[in-house]
Amino acid sequence: MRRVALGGTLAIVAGVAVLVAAGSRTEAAAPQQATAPATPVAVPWPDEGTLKGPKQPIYFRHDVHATQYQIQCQYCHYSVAVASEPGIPSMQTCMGCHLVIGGSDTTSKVEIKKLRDAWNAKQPVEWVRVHYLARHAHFPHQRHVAKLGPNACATCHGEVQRMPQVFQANNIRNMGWCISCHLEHGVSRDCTVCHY
Amino acid sequence: MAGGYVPGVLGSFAHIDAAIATITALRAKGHRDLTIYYSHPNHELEEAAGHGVSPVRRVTLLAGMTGTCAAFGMQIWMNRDWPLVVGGKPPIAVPSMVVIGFELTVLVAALSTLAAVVIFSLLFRAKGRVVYHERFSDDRIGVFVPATGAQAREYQALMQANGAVEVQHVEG
Amino acid sequence: MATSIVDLPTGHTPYPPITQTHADVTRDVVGTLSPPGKGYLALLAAAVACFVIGAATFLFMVFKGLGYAGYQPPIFWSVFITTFVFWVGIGHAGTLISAILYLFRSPWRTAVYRSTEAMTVFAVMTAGLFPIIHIGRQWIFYWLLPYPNARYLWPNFKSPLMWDVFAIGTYLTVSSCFLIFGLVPDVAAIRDKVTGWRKWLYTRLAFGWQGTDNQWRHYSRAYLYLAALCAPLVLSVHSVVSWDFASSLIPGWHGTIFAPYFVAGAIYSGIGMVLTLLIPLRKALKIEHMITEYHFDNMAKLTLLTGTILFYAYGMEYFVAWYSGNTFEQTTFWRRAFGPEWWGGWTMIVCNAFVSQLLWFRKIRTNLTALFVISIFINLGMWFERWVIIQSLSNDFIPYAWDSMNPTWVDWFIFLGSCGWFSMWFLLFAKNFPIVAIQEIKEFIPMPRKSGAAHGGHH
Amino acid sequence: MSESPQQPMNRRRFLTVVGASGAGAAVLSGCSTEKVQKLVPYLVQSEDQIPGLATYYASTCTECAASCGVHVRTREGRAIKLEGNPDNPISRGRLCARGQAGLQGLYNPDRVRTPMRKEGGAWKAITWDEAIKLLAERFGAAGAGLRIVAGQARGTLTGLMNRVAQAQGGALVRWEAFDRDAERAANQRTFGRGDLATYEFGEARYILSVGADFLETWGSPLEQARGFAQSHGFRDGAMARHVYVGPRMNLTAMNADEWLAPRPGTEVAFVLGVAHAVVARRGGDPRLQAAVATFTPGAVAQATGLAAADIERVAGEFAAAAPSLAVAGGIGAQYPNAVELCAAVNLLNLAAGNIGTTVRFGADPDAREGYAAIRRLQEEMAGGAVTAVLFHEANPVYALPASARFGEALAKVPFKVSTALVLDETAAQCDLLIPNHHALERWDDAAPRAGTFALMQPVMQPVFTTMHTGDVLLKVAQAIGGASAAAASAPSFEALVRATWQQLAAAQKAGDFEAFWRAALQRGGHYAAAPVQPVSLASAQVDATPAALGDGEFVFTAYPTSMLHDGRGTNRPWLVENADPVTKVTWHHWVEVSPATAKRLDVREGEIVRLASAAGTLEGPVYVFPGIRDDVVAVPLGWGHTEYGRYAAGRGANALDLLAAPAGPALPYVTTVGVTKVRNAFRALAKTEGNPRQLGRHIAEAMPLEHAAAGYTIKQSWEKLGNPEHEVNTEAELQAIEGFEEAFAAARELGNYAGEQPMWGLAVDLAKCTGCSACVTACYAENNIPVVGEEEVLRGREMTWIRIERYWEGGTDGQPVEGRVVPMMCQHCDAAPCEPVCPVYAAYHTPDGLNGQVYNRCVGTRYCANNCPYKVRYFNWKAYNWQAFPEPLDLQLNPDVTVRARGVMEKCTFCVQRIREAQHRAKLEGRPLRDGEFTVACAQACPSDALVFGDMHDPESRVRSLKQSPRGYHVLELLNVRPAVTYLAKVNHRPAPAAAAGHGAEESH
Repeated sequence: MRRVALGGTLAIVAGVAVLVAAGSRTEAAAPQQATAPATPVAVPWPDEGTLKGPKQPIYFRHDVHATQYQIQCQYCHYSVAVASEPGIPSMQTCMGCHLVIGGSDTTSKVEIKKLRDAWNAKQPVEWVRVHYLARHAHFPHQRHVAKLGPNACATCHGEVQRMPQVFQANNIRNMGWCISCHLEHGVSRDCTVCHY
Repeated sequence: MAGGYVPGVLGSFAHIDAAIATITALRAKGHRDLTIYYSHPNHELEEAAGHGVSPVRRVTLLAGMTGTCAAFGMQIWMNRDWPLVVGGKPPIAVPSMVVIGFELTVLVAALSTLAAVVIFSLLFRAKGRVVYHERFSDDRIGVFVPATGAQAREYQALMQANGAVEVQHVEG
Repeated sequence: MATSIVDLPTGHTPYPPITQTHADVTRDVVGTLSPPGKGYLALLAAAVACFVIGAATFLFMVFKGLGYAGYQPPIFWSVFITTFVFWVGIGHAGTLISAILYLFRSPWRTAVYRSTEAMTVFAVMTAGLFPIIHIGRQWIFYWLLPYPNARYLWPNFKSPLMWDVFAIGTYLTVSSCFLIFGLVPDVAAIRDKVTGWRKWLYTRLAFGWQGTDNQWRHYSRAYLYLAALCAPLVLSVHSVVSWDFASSLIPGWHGTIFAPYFVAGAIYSGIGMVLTLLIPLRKALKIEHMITEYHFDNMAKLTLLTGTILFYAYGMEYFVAWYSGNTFEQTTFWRRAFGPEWWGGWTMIVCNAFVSQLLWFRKIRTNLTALFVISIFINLGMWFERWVIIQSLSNDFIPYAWDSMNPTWVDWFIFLGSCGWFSMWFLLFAKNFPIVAIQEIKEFIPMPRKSGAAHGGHH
Repeated sequence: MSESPQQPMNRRRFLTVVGASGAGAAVLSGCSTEKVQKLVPYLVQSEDQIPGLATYYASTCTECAASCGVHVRTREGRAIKLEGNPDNPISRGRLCARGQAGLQGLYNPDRVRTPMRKEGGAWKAITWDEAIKLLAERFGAAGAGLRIVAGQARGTLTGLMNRVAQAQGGALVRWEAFDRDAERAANQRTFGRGDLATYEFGEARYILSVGADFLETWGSPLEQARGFAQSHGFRDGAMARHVYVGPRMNLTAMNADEWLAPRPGTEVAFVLGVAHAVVARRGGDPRLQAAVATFTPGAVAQATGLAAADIERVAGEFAAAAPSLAVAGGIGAQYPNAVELCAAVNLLNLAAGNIGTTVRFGADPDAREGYAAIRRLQEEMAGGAVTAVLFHEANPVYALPASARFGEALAKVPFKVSTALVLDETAAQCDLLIPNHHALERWDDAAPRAGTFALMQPVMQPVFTTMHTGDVLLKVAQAIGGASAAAASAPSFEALVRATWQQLAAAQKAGDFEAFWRAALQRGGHYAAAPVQPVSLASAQVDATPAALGDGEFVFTAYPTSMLHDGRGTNRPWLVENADPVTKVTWHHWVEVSPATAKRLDVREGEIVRLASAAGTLEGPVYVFPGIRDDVVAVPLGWGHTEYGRYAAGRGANALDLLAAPAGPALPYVTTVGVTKVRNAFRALAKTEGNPRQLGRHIAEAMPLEHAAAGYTIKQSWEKLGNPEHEVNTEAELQAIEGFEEAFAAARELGNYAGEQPMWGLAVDLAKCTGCSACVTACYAENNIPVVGEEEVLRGREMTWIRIERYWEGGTDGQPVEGRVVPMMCQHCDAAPCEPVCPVYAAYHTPDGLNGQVYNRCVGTRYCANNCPYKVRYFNWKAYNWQAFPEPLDLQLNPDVTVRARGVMEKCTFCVQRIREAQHRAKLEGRPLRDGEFTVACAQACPSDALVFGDMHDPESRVRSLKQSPRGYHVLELLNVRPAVTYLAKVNHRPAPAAAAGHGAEESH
């Protein structure tokens, strides 16, 4: 009889234990790295929609620009170190190179032509936005770059320089993603640091 | 009577003293495996059946204590996990935990008590299927004693002697 | 087989004679489950209709915004919380009668406790809806539960509202367990009487109950402990609800008297609702001989007691306001009595404090018509008590922000819906489950003996 | 309106211009799921626009004639906030409510989006080429019949208009509602010069205002408010005394130490009475002495109905004070004899020796006639002499009394053009609309006064396909050719402006023009000292006979409010919902009657009365108002638009309808009326006020000057005034207070709370605060606060994070009525009652001492709001975020602040977004935050510098020193909630009326 009572109690204790243990960081997703091809040429060319991430009006290849031609992120995303917004390159910036660079092969020629046409038509290209937070979360890029260094982009964006087409490598819209990193670096996770 | 029942004798009584007399007699013969049916709690019958106090009470107590600990544990741990100051109170403010402590105590205790009843009722009942009669939930008292052969016939006689309204001999 | 008067333990009021056999009891109670008549169906239809109206209104509000209800800052709570407290209060009589009176071995509870307990559960079910109805973003109400989430956030256990979540949750769970637990042997009894689909249904609901000595042994113990656990719950739940108000600093809310005052009020309103329901019910179900004047007399006494406590509490509130010399309290109570909303305050005082005093007279206590009318007043009065308490918000610390309450159709339709929801469940219960506890009534009827000597083995 | 061929600036095209991801701001709110978002790059990156960082441009406010300098805060190419320009001598970095609301003129959803032509009574969108072609024909043909009506515009554009008009033989008519014609005429008479003086309120030790609402609409309100705060705000033991004389208590009077209400129209006698005392003391020009000789206190008392003692006292004090200042000429007290009144005040200032010290001439180069001119135009039009007319920033059809019959006369003009941004009453009668750029979209300049040259530059792409009126005129002139072409030849108006400034540069002896120009652009203009010109008495002639007002039972005065001005503010939701500072009414006009009169007429608040004058009738809901004479009724101006957009049209009635428009230098705003109650008619007033009395709760504290000077604390002063002792704490309470300190310290050691943290706090000096409500509008603009509309205000649901509470003191049993104001915003309590009751930690305390409100966590239990003793939490009862910002108003939204969703609680955050921005900047520059490096929106706007924000842990900070002032107190201190906001008690010249302590219920209502 005692044994039975004990058994019953143990069952309950177990239940409670689960409840408490449940609090432990089950969802603290570790930053998964972008699984992008190692070399730029290894991808379908042009994109037949087989790639991850939204299809862009122009098949702009971060891997070609950032890896093959070694262009720094901040060359185009010029305000990332000074402002909360990273900024996207003006058409002028694109044309700065592509006035002269017309593309190596037919497909790239096609894509670059799209750009030039847009420029001549004075119609900016409407890129599909890949990374964005809810409006109630404020993410000051400059502070993060200042703390983690200029090559910190990959921490959240994944290895964009290896992506033929940009996709969301990490679930940055999950608050847990931010918090786990803030805990890691021992920086404040006070609510009004981001939410106001 | 379909098979599969525990063989024995089932007596159905309209009078409580008759039932009790039978039970006492059978217990005197060393039977601890009687099954007694009655439609509502009745102390005389409970005494006659001669059980000790139900172990449910221990479960209730332990479960209650567990509930209290769980409640305080949960609150303290969660308050430490992400400490936020409200109204200038310290994150871990014990007085504010009392209410939830109490509520969880009751909740866990109550639910475990129910669970215990189910478990025990299953644990300590006679092995096998014991024959039952619908009037036991109405106004009859049933006494079943597992027995076979001669013994069964003897008990049959005993019950009739004690004034059973109806006696039924169940073969295996 | 006729038996004479039961001999009760000394010190108890004599129990009216039951000239019935166990078989009669079973038969009568099963009789209440006979197929419903037109009247019943009409009532049920009405209840469902009200509920549908309320539900529709609620959906409208969810999509269009709380603003369509009559909120008027600084009154940030209004009819919804009023009604919430109203129903929680009603959900007290049941457990009081079934648990506390059980522990006190008060004999008159047996006939009425099943129905009151059912009422309790349904009232709490109704009340439980309102915290969800009244919040601004109903679709994330579950954020109030301490569940592990992607944000690593936990709720604030210092908030009285969290206490509420746990108190109401526990109360609902435990009281429904208590109800179901008590039902099991009765359901078994019915199972053995009926046929067809009901047989099938009640067989499942009886959980294999046979009433063996072993089952009874654990059952009666467990029932005792459940009762013991429920007893403090009755007192705690409404205390916690009262702390939703008392732990704030609004003048008119911030009072130490609140917990006892609320509990008394809750029981008062609970019994009030019991009377409102039982008086017609016993006629409809033809169980007058089981629920007799004797029971109503006792319930009326309980009403008188709690009503008098309320009387005292009201007086004390005003006294403290005056005696404290606190200008905020004084202004609030002054306006409660003579302000623009004086009528609310007076309705509450008349219906609760004064009307209940009529019950000093036995004539009134045993006159069911009178009791019924009084019970209506009680329900009204207790709803207004909560209304008046909420109204303390309308004139708190900053005079510049003062405003008055002003409900709209949304408030009223949702209130109506809650009544429909409650009645719906109660009606369904009354027709499908024994509204009187068979096994406990039987306890009062001594088993027949060969010797014939009526030797009741009770207590 | 149909779409224009040049397709107006819709959101999409707007983005293509401004680009950048932040654009569109935080319109998506709370936890709404977001659709596919587009990133639209700039075509060409403008070097001064960095996404995520605000860019400031200097410009000039055009909301009233004062022409304050402003800084325009832009984000991603959108102007999102107007702030004062610190370099500008007029605004000195502050900005009033009307100025702030300029943005809602820019983004007003009712703006005329394209040029339009009326064909068969219907408006049809046309192209600019068509419009200019049409203008050229008709103006060319107009010849001498051409009139250009220009409002406040002054500077290059006025010059251009003048030339264009005259080239045709036509004329430029300059008229501005509330133009100070009476003063001009009086100055002409007294000093022989028709320009306006400027007044140094900051230096005056005694201010006597006769009907001049210098804190609201008269003159240069912002500048005057600053000056008033300087002299009248309590500073090192002294403060000036301010007496207001007029029939009703307006905001200016409410801030006076004494309000005198002589019989309406007899103010002249009163002023001369004061002058009499001054002359008696100081002598002066014999003509002067002769003019005032007969005005002994007795005689004046006879004439004005004031007590001789009061007159003698005031006169004596005025004479004793040096320098003193007397001003007159406010619209609310503009009687038929307004000129006499202003002349009398001139004499008084002359006698008191204020001319040249507090009253300075030579600052206003711009002598002109206003009312007379527009009246002449009306006659010419009625006579058919006008063949074409252009209205620029002028709306005479609305702003002149109906009895002036301007509209009917206008109908006779064959070709009528308006440059109005929003279709107003005058534009509605026109044949052609050529919408001008908004001031923030265009090049322009102004010369508000000698020495101050204000510049306007486009800070963003035009929101709609509008065109600069200057450019239009240039094009038209060229198209006409001949004299016109010669008179107005420039490639563009911008070039014209530059040309003007080249001359200016030359005149200012600036060497390099480019440098001069760049400096001007950066500083918003060129600011040089203007020499004070000496003036001498030309004539001391004054006629003191009381104004003939008419034979109605009540004197009626129509007065402008600080929000709506002459009605041009009524299409700005921020101004319409920002409660009138005195009456606290929003969204509708009202009829002010005194309590006694209300009793006599048997009317209660909200009941409708009909006012009937010789000129017309007007109905309106009664507002019972202790600040008005029993024989006077008053109605605010600015309501009763028939056009002018969704917010203004059809709201209330126009008080001008009761006025006559007689010949004369100035339009009188006072007449007499009969008042009758309209049976069974009622209209609830959307007041933001619950109970007008503070019931002795020590919310808005005041102390006598002597006590303040002696350095008493509030409590000491309170007891010195013979009141029962202030709240005393018992032993237990004191222990609890100590205990709190420890608990709070302990609490701060966990997690984010450990270590050194700033502690943000705010100090509010009630001795300076005038209740002007500029802070309220600033808060609306900064924090994306929605305007909820009349119905919601009636339910008390306005969202004003900061509100100005106005409490009446006295007014009963012979005590003078005193209005006290107290700005009420979230107090960010250390022991905040709102925090512990939130079940989800949406309200909690941040490490830097803020009372954080996390919108996206809020589930909306609203317990926090219930438990807030200050009632400063506001709930989104409906989807205000969708209702309140019709396109393109949403372009104004501050991208740094979440727009709150339906069902969440919100409140003052101490502009946490500004705090964080400053912290980011400091961190990047690797330095600590400096005190005063940034401030909160309300403090930044406050014209009288009554609010000071800063870090209370910083021993050097200004806020900390202010908090230690003996006048400092916390509202509802007895609750021990530890507010971070400290109020500094108002200082009175007379002992404060003993506020009824204890049981105050009978006072309530």
